[in-house]
Amino acid sequence: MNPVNYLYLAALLFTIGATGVLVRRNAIVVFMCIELMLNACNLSLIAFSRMHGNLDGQIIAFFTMVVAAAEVVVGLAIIVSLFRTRHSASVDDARLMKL
Amino acid sequence: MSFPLLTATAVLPALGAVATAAVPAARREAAKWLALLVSLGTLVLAVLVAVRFDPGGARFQLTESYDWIPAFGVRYELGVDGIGVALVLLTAVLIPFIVLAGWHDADPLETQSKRWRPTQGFFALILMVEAMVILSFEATDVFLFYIFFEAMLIPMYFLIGGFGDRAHQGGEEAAATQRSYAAVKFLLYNLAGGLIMLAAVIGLYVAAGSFSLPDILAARADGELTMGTNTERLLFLGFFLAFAVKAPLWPLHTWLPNAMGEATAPVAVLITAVVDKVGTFAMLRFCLGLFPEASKWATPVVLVLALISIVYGALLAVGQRDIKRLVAYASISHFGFIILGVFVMTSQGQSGATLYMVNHGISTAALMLVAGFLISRRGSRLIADYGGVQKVAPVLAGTFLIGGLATLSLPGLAPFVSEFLVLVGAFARYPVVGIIATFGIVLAALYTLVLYQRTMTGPVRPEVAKLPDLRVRELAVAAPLIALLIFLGVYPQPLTDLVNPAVRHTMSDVQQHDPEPEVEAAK
Amino acid sequence: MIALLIAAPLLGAAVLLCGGRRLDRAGHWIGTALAALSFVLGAVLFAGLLGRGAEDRTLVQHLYSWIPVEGFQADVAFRLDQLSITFVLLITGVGSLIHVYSIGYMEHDERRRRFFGYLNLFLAAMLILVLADNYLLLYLGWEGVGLASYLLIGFWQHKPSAATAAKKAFLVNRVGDMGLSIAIMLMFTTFGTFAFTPVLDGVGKTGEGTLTAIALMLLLAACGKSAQVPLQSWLGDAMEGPTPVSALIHAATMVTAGVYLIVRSGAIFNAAPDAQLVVTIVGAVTLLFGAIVGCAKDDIKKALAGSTMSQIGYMVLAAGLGPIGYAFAIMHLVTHGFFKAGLFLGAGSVMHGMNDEVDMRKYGGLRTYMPVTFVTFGLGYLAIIGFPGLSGFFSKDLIIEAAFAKGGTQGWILGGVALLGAGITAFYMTRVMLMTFFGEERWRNLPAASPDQPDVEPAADHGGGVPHPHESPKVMTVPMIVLAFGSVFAGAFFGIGERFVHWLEPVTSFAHGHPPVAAWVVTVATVTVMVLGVGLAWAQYGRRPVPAVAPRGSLLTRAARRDLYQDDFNHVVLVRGGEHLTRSLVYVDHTLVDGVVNGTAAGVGGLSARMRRLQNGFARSYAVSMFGGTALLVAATLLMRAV
Amino acid sequence: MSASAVHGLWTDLAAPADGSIAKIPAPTIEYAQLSPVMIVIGAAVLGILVEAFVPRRARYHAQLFVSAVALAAGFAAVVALAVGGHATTRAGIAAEGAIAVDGPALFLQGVILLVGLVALFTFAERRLDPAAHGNRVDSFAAQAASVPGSDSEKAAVKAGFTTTEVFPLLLFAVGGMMVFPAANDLLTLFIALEVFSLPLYLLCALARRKRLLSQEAAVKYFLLGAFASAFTLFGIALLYGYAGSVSYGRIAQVVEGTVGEVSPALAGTMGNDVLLLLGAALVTMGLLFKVGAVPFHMWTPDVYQGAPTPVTGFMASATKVAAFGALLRLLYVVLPGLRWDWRPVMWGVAAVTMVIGAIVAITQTDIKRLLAYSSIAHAGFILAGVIAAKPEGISSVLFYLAAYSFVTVGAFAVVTLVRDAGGEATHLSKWAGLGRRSPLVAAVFAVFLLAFAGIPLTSGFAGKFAVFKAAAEGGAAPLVVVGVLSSAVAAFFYIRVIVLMFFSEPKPDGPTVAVASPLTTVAIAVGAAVTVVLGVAPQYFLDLASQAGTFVR
Repeated sequence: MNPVNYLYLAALLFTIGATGVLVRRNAIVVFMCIELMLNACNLSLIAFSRMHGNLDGQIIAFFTMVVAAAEVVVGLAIIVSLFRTRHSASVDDARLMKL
Repeated sequence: MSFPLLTATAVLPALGAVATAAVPAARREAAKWLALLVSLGTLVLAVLVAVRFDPGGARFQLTESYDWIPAFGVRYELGVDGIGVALVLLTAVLIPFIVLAGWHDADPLETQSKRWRPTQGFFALILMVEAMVILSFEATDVFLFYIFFEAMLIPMYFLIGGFGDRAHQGGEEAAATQRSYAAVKFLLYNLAGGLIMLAAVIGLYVAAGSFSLPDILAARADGELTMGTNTERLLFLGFFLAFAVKAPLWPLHTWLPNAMGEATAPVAVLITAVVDKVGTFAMLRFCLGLFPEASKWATPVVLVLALISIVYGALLAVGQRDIKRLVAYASISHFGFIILGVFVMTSQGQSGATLYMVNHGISTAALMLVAGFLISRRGSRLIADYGGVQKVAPVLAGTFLIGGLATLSLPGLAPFVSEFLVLVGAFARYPVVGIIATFGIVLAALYTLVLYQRTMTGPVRPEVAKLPDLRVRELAVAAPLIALLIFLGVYPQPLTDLVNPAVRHTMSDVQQHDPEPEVEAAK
Repeated sequence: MIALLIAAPLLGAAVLLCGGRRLDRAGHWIGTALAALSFVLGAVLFAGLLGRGAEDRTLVQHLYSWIPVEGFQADVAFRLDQLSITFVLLITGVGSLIHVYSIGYMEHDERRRRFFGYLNLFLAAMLILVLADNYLLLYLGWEGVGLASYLLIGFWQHKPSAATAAKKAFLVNRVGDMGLSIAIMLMFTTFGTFAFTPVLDGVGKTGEGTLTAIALMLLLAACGKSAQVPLQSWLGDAMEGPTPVSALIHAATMVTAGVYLIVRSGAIFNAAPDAQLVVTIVGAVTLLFGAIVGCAKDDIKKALAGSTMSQIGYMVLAAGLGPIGYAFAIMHLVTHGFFKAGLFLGAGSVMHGMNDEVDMRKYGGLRTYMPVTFVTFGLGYLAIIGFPGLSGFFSKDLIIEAAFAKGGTQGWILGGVALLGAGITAFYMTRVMLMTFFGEERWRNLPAASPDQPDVEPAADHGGGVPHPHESPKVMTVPMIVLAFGSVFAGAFFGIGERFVHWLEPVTSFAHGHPPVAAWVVTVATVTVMVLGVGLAWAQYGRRPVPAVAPRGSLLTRAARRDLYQDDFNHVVLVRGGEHLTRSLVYVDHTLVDGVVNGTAAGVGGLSARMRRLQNGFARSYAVSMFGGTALLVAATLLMRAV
Repeated sequence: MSASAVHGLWTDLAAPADGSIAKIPAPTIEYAQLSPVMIVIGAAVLGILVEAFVPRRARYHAQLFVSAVALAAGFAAVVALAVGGHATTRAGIAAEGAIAVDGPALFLQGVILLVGLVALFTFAERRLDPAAHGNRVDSFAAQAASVPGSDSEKAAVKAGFTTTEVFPLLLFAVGGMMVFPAANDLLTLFIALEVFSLPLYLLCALARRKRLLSQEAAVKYFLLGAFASAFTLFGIALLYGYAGSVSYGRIAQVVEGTVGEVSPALAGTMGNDVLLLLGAALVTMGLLFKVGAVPFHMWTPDVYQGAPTPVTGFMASATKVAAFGALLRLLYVVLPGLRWDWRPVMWGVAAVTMVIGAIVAITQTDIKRLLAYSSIAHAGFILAGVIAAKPEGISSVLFYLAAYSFVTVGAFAVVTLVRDAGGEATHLSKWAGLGRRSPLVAAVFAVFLLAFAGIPLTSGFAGKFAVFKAAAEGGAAPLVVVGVLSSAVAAFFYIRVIVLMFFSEPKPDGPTVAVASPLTTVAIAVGAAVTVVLGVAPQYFLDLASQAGTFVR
């Protein structure tokens, strides 16, 4: 099957993720959307790797997973601490600083 | 390599400033004396410069030149022509009087904390300004000039915003707000002008490949340097705008009345008599020197603006109710004359303009400082609050009158020489301009005499009945200035000898010749 | 030598003004001595000139180069010739006398020292004016006398009226000075110099248009200084000054500077007939104007001021006639110097004896109380009305003849005007004479302190109440007597055998005018007119008693009292208009020019405040902006490639 | 090694040699050239061990010692490399093409290390806050995990806990930042990005006072940062798809079409410019986010305000340096062939950034937010230099970064000093009359402000002049005009602060200037010294920058 289709899929996923970031309030969900975007990137990397017949893309994908995992660690830590202070995970509630 | 005299003239006050600032809070008087001493020392050095300068010699003399920032093509390059010498002298002469006149202006109030040392700051800042002004008169490297042109704003800014008249109508609170408004206005106006000039300075480097005025002049003379017409005009505008703000030219003048009104008299003198001269000086040296073609192109507009300044400033001076603001508007009118003289492109006009810078400095100093003494006595700047002072303080009134007569450029006093030269220079090339400018002398008489009449003559007002006459310190300020006015009025030759060759050079820069008298032309 | 002549009074001024209180006691003597000294010097120089041949009586002393600038030479150089020495003698002579007089007149003024300083300053400036060898230096003296007059008119500065009068005098003169400076500029652009000799010799080399322009500008200057229409308004107010000042500056010397200027520049005027015509017209108009005003004034000094104006009108008229008139102008100037100074000193003496009362309606029958004053004043009076044999007779008569001699209608008109003027002169002078020295003693039944003079001159501290007229001290009367002599004999001395004319001829050049009618006819006419004037005056003020309060009077009288509304015109048009202009400009400066600046600042601030709102604190809206930004970035990049 | 066979590691693996597993050739790693990074990262790891094993009491000093030594040693190594000519003649690509060791890289690494060192001092400051229960405390939360105001927090404070983890975090961040401008392939770029971002996210959340703000800042920064890096990654993917490689050199060749043998797949993707442009735009966007350019700037004010001030100072200076370094390398090494596409866009971005940064700053009322906006404006100025696509551009930007970073660190260090009962008094109204109370501190801060405003004789002016000059010579005169105009606007609010400090009467309940330990004092002193020196005698550093002004490829 033509790997280009995977690219389209990846683009689609990426867009979905981005939209999610823009529309969802819950910090966790927003964060998941970002993860989705990362994975979309992974998919496209792998597709390209296939097209070009070298492994670089796949290797990058592995790295990306690791990075994503690290982000989860940091991100969840922050979000949870925020949640514990505010008893809400809504990103919109956190707007003490503005203007 | 000889002794770097020019550098010394600037380094001495700079070091003096640092030393003055370092004087401990308790030893206030010491700081004052130190400042006075340093300014006098600078005067000595300046006189030395004038002596060492040979009017017949090269255009730029006592030159010093070192690499400073090769990466920018910037050299630490000093040198003076006659005009530079004259203005350096003016600065060095005036500063001691300013210091002396401001002797008590910065004494701290009892309410202020002991660690706050306004006096030291005041005098240190004045000396700082002196150093930077002198350097900007001496710099022959455009970038170097720009540096000091900009940097001097900061100490000036603190002088205006930090120190005001003691007793201010409307209370200390209102005074503070008005002061900082004036200071900010001053700074923003000049900074904006300066930044636009910065763009032009960069552009100049791109166009000419050098910052060194002598090099550029030489290159132009050899025809190696050719700027596109539009480039030259744009660059000229960039420079001219900055200078027109500094030497307030209508309609960029509105910062001056605020600044001079709010600042103490000595600082006001510092602004109008010393700092603003940098603007007119720079027009003469840089605008004409670097962009002769563009200057000629812009001449008509500039002349019109100058004329507007002359008449407009005088008329507004007539309409003022505040002594200091009146002097400020009078200065605007006078700067109109100076700029007129610079741009009519005749040797009389330009010599006149240069003399005018010097003479206006002295005359304004005389008038404004005496006015300052008066204000400090009565604690009000409003003309309406005075009347009959002449009866209680005749000496004060007399000095004030002479200052005023100098301002209306009475023959026999220095300003007359320069003003008449400017008028003749203008008339020789543009008769109409000359005639319109002549109206300025009538208006000058009007605002000066009205001021004198309202403040000094008439029945003695109860509030002023107790005013003491000039004290020794104050007389020591007023008398020499007046002597100088009279001397330069009847015997300006030392000055003209300095200036003439420099003017000849400038005229050749702009490739202009004086119009021949009709009779010779007929022959 | 010449420089010394000027240096003496200059030194005096410097010493007296800077000297401080310790000189109060001796100040006036120093001043007088130095004035006298310069008179002596002048006399010596005069003798020196007499010793020389008529043609080489021009000495030039070049002191130093004043303003040496590329293509512009102004020297401090003095020129002594017949014309200037004449003035020197007049100035220093009358000046010295008036110094002496002032010793007495200012006796009780605690600022007497400064007064003498100013007087000396004036002498110096006036000498510079008449001795200068180029127009710029002349300008220096020109403004110098202006300054001195400003200081002296406003000498009693505590009187607002005095201060205002001084300011007015200076300003009006400034307008004239504008003319002078423009004239000098024109000379510079035309001849490349403004020294007398090259300019006056170079007249031939340039067109009449330029010369006319120069001449008119000079005339403007002359009008300012010599109080000629339209710049005459200041002279009346100038009487606020102490009377010796009025005598010296505003009668004898300074006000005649305009005539000097015209005569000095004779060559230019000769080459510009149109300008000359204007000069004569100005002279004629002023002549009448002054005379009419003189008729209506009740203030004795103002009446004399009017007469001064009109007499100078004669001189200007004569000067406008060209070579046939120059010499007569100067001659009348000198004689007028004598008798008018005498008259003023007399008036001063009267006021001195009358608690400084100046209203003639409050005088009357004073001849018995102050005989010396009466006699001297009377002689001056006879001189001015041109009583045959006295100096006024000669000088004025010659001018009238010359006026007729101009020829054609112009000649008739000018001559007629001059003649008429003579009559009016006779009228108002007689009026003054009668109201002051004859008739009932109106001052006896007066309300106590004169209400219309609230602030009494410090010279008179012998209280208000009924005045006790008395003769003035010797120190005052002696100068009056000397001047009286002058006014009696000067005319005859100068006139007979045209001595004066020949004396001046090398400088001013001289041509015999040929009146359409024989000279003796003119003379007779003059005398007749004079007699008529006297008779008319006697009919009105001699026979009938003079009302102590001025009657409403005819339209003309009222107009004349108010200087023919010329002042009101100035006030309405110039002063009011100027005030409105400045006030509106102040407003404009504040709202428009400054407003633009502050407006820009405010605008940026508002913009900032609006942009701030974008920063609303919602993380997601930030994300939106990022997303949008990215979209833009991508779009732009692609677009770049597309185009 | 040749750029054609990028990443020998993986590609060799990819080729199976007739069933038998081929020997894996050991990659050649030039440890010497990588030593600066290695030292710092190593020290960071060591720091974690310290956390694990060293008793709590001694940790602070141990950590401080380790970090300081590491940063100093790292800097020494950088200097050694530079002296060894790795900045100029022997500049090359190390670690199998992953990292470039050349002038810009070393220069920026040096700057980052020094800034990190100065920042470290402000991190370690423990005298500003009043001692809690007899324990000196720094500006970081006693126990990040405990809820603000909760018992656990009180307990933690009572027990005198301190979050000494900040030091390793700082070191990691520094390490990442050092790699960022040196990264020579997109993968390394991405990794470095994350390596220095994640610690910063955490550091932002660790404020001792105003923890709500701190946490909010952290969340915003984290979410937006992650969002941005997602875009970056997608851009990387697209570029990889376009060029079939992530190596800078390779991509550049492909862009310029100077690649040797073209595989059919490559031929297919090479033709597709959309991949290239899209990828380039996205990667650039990621970097612009980090430098805080409009319209990717909106996180800056909030994060700068909420984060602990020492962290803000570190972030504001070091992050900009690293990000601009990476941006320079990307634009000058990877995309020079695309210059005509990205320059106009960058023009727009630079102009908008300068203007908006300057204008919005006018109405700010919080000193930290004010500085945030000023940093945005400065990002715009630097971009003007980046756009001048010539060596002068590079060196001018390098110089500007060096100058700017020290001013920033110093300024924020001063901010930490001005305190009242509620901790740092960052609201401008509280700064009124500071100049009367403590003239010295106010004067120093004024110097920093003047440098920001670009007044002559300060480093700010030299930098601004260098950048504008380069831009003008690069034909971006209009941008220069926009620049000077916006600096005129910017001058206004710097001046406003000065007016406030010197010309307005101090408030009775106004803040006091805490007496700092030598640490902060040194930090401020260094900042001020550099500001003045670079302003008065910039020549040496300009030379340095211009020598370092060429990228290796």
